Amino acid sequence: MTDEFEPRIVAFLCKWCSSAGSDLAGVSRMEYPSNVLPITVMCSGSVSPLYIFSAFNKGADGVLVSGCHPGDCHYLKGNYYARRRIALVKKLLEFIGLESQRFQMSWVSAAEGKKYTQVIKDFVKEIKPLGPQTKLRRNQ
Amino acid sequence: MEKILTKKSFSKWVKKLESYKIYAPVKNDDLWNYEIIDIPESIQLDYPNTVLSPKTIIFPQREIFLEFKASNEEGLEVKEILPEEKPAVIFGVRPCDAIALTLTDNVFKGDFEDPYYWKRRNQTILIGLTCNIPPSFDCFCLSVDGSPHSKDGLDILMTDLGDKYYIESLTKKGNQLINLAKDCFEEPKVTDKKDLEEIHANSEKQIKRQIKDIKKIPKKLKGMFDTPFWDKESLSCIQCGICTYLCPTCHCFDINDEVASSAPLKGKRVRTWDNCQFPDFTMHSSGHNPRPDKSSRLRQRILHKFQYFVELYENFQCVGCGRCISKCPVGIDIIEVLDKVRDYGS
Amino acid sequence: MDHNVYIPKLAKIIEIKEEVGGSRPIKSFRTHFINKNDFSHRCGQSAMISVLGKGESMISISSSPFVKDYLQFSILKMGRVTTALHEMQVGNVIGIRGPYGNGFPIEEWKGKNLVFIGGGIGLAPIWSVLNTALGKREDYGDLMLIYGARTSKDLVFNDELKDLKKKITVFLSVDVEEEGWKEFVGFVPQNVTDKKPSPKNSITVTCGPPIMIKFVIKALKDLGFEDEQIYTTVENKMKCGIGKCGRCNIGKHYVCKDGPVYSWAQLKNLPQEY
Amino acid sequence: MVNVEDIKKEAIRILKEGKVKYIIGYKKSTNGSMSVPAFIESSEDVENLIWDPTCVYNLTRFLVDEKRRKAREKNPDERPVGIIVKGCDSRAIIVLLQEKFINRDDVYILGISCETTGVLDEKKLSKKLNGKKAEKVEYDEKNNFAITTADGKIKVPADEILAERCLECRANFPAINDVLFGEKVERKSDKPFESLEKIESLSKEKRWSFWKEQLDKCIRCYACRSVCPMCYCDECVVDTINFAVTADTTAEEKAQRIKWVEKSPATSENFVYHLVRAIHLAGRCIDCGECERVCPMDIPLRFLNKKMEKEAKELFDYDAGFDPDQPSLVSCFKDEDPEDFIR
Repeated sequence: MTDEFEPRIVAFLCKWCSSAGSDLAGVSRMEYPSNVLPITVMCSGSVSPLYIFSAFNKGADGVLVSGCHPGDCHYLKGNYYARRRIALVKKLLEFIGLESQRFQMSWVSAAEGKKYTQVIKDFVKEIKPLGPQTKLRRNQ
Repeated sequence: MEKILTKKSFSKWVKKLESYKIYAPVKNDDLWNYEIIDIPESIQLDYPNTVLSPKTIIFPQREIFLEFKASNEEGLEVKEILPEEKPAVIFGVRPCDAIALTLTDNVFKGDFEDPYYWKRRNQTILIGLTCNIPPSFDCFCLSVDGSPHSKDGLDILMTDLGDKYYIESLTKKGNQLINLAKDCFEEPKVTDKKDLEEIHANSEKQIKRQIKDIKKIPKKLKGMFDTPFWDKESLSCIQCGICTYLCPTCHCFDINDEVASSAPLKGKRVRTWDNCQFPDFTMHSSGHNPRPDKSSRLRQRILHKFQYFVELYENFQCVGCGRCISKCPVGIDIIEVLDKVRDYGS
Repeated sequence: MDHNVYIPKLAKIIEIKEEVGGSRPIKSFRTHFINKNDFSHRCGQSAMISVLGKGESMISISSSPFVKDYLQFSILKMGRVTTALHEMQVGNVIGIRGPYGNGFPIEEWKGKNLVFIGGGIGLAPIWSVLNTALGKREDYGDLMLIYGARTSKDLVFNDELKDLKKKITVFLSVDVEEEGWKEFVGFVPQNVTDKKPSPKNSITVTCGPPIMIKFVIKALKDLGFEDEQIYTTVENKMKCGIGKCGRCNIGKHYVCKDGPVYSWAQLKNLPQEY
Repeated sequence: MVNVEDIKKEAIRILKEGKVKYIIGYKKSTNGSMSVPAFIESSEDVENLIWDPTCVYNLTRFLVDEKRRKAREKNPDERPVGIIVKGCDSRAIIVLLQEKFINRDDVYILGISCETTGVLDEKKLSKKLNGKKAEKVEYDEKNNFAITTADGKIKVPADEILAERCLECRANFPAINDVLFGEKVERKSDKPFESLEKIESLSKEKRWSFWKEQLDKCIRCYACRSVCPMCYCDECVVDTINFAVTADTTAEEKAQRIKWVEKSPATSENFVYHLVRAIHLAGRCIDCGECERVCPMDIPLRFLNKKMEKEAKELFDYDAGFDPDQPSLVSCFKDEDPEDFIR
C-alpha cells in the first residue's frame, strides 16, 4: 500500500447555506472525500483574509470559502462583500506565487448537498497533484 | 604576531580554514550583509557598511532556548537546545562592530551568564578590517572611544595596503588561524610597517562627523529626564525598530513559546530580538505602560546608551557606526540630538 | 557553567487554594520541585513561573525561606500566563527558575519594630518577610500588619490572618462599608493615618498597587517616618528576570535583578518609570 | 516652478494669524542633502522650511500622532494643523477623511504641485553619484535636477533619479488643498502599473521564489507599518498584547487573544504579516511608496500594495484617495462585480 497524499482543506462555510448544504450531503449519505476541516461561520462576509492566511500558515493544503448564492444572503449583502474581498485575496495569493487552485470560493445553498460534494471532490482532485502546501506553512 | 598577506594568497588562506564556518560581507542587489561563504574566492573586502552588524551571528534574531512536550512520566519534558558546536570565522568585521561585541559582553556575563550568547561568542573568531576610508558618511567612531583601526575585540586586524594586507594577530585564536596556513604569509618589511602607520593615521582624518565634548553628556543627561526636550526631539519619530535592530550594541530581547501542538503539548521556547521603541515593550498586562509615549521611548534609547550604560560599565553603549542615522526613516540624527543635549539650557 | 539560566526546573503543584473569587480572582499555589535542587530564596525574592506553551511570568514567592517543603505563590489572574495557572489542577507541572531579585534586607532590621502595610495581592511579598520575622521572632521588636482590600472577600490569606491576629497586631480594612464588617472602612493609607504606627526604631514595608503605595508613603512621611525607614516593592514588565532583556529598567536599575525592593530613599531619586 | 519663499510667506501668515497650531513641513537634515520632517511652531522657525526634490516624506503620517496626542490632552487646542502635501500625500488625506479618521477642519492643507517632475529616490541618487555625497539637490529648469557635490554642480534629467512612484504618478498636484503652490500641470502616467508587469509576467514558481527571497530578508522592524499613514490601528495583528486594555478588560480576554503571527522572522510569519498588511491597504494605499523607501532591507513592498491598487482598479474600477465621499473598497459592491472565479 502506498501512502497517497491526502490534502487537508480548511473550509469556511456560512451557517445559513453552505454549512447546511454540507449537512444535507451528510444526512443524504452522499459520498465525498474526507479531506475537509469545516469551520462554520456566520456569513461568508465574516471571513477575514487573516483567517485564510492563517489557515495556510497552520498547514492547510487548500482553503475554501463558501457562502449563499447572490441574492440569498441571510444578511442580505454579506456574500457580495465576500465576493469582493475574496477576489482580492485570490489575486494577492496568486501574485506571491501560491498555486491558484489552493484557494477557492463557491456558492452552495442549503439544498445543494450534491453541489457541495462536487465542489469538494473537484477541489481535492485539483490540489492532490500539487502535493503538500509548504510555501506558507509554519515550520514546526 | 604581524604578517603580510598578498591579496592573491588571501583565498588560499581561507581555503585552509575549511573546518570553520566562514562568514563575510556579501552583496545582494544593493545590500551588504554577513553570510556564510562557500567559495573563498567570492569574498570581497571592499564593502561599505553592512546593514546588519555581526551581532546577528553572535546574537541571532531568533534563538531556540528549549523544547517542551507533554510526557507520560512527569507530565512534561523540557529539553535544553544549545547552538550547534561549530567554530566560525567572520571576515571583514568593522572595528566598531567588534567593539560593540565587547560592550554586549558586559550584559551577557556576570551573575547570570547567558549560555547561548557565550557558546556562539566563544566559538567565533573575529577578523577585522581597517576602514581606510569610512564605510558610511555617518561614521563617528572617534567620538565614542573607537577608531577606524581599533583592535578592541578583534582576533586579527587586517589593513589593506593596496596589493596586500598587513595582518596583525592579536590573540591566540588569531595566531592559530595564521599557523594553519603558514606558507600563505610573509614577514612584513620596514616599509610595510611604515605604510601601515601612515594608513592608520590617515584613516582617522577621514572621519568627518563627531560629537564634541561627549564626556559631558552622561552627567548632562542625568538632569534632563523630566524636561520637554524629549517631546520635541521625538516629534518626527515613527516608532519603528530600525535604529535598535540595526544597532550593533542593542541587545534587548523577548522570550516566547511557539506552540506546534496544544494537545498533546509540544513546542519551543525562543528568544527573539525586541526593542525599546515598540509600544508593547514595557506594557504591563494590566494595560499600564511606564513608557507610554514616543517621547519616553526615545529618551530611553538615548539615556540607555549615554547615561545608564556609562553608569554601569563606564562605556558608551554606542560605537559610532552611524547605522541608526543613515537608516532612520525620518532622519533622526543621534549626533544632532547629543549636540543639543550638550548645549541644552546654556 | 553549571546550569543554563533560562531552563526552568520542573515542579508539581501540590496544593491550590482559592484566596479570592470574583472578577479579580487570586489563588495560592504550593509547588514541589520534581528533582532535588539547590533552590533557596530570601524573603521578597521572586521566581519566573513557566506555563510551557503560554510563557513565563515573574511572581513573588509568598512562602518564607524557613519553609522547605514547598514554595508558595499567590497569583492574581491577570494575563495569558496567570490565567493558564488559574486553570491548573493539583498534579500539573509548571516550570520555575530563580530566585531573582534583591529581597528584603531583613538582616539589617534586627532589633527594630516592623510595620507591614499591604493592599490586595500586595500581601504576597509581605507574607514571606512577615513569616521570616515571625520565624525569628526574638530578633525583632513589635510587629504590626495594616492590610486592606476592596471588600472582605478580596482579602487574601483570610484563614491565616485569623491565626496571625493571635501573634501580632493586625489592622484590616475594606474600601467601602459592608454588612458585618467591624474593622476600619476606607483606603489603606487612611488606615495608616488612623492607626498611627510609631516611627521610633521602626521599618515599614509597603506592597500594593502603585497608587496605594504613593499615598501610604505620604501618610508615613506625615507620621514622621524618614525615607530610609520606608521600604516598598516595584513591579515592571519582565521577560528574562536576570537583567538582560532590557524592559524593566528604572534608570540603570533592572527591577528584576536589582529590585524589586527599594527604600524610599533610593526610589525617590530614580526616574518614575514604573 | 514652486518658489519656496511663497510657501514661507503663507506659513508666516497662518502662524501669525493663529490659524494653525503648528505646521508640518520639510527642513534640511543635519547629515546630508536629504530633507527631514519639520514641526514649525513659530514664524521665526519658518526660515527652516524647504522645498526640493528630497522632500520625499508623506507627512500625513504625523496626523495620526496628532490625533492620538489630542485624545490624551485634557484641553486640546482645537485649531487645525498646517501640513505640506504633495499630490500623492493629498490622496492620503482624502482616505483619512473618507474613513472619518480626521475631519476636514483638522488640517490646513498647503498643497504643492510636483508639476512635471516629483521627488527623488535616495538610492538612485547615490548610484548616480557613484557613492559621492550630495550636498544639495534642487529643482532646475526643463525637468532637470541640479545636484551639488563637493566637486560642484551637475544637472541630471529628473527621470533618471525620480522615485519609482513618481514615474507612475497618478496625481501630481493635490486636488484637495487650502492653498496651492505651483502649476496645476497634468503629468499623469498613462501606464501607472507598468512596473508591476516585470513580476506579473514571471511564472508562478519564479514569483514565489522572488517573494520568498525578498520577504525572508524582513527583520520585522515594522518601519513599513510605522511610516504608513493608513496603518493607524490601535491594535495590530503582529503585536504581542492587547492595546485596548482597560480596567474592564478581563484576564480571559487577554489570555484568549489569538497569536496570529509569531515574532520569529520566519518565512511563514513574515508572509502572514506582509499579506495582512497588503490586503488591509487594498483600496486605501495611495502609493506614496514610503514603506518601500524606509525598508532597511530593501524589500520592494510597494509592489504588494501596487498589485492591490491595480486589481481594485481593474476588477472594481475603484481608485483610492480621489473622493472623500466614496465608500471604502471592501464595504461596497456592485451587482456586476466579477464572480467567474466562484464555483
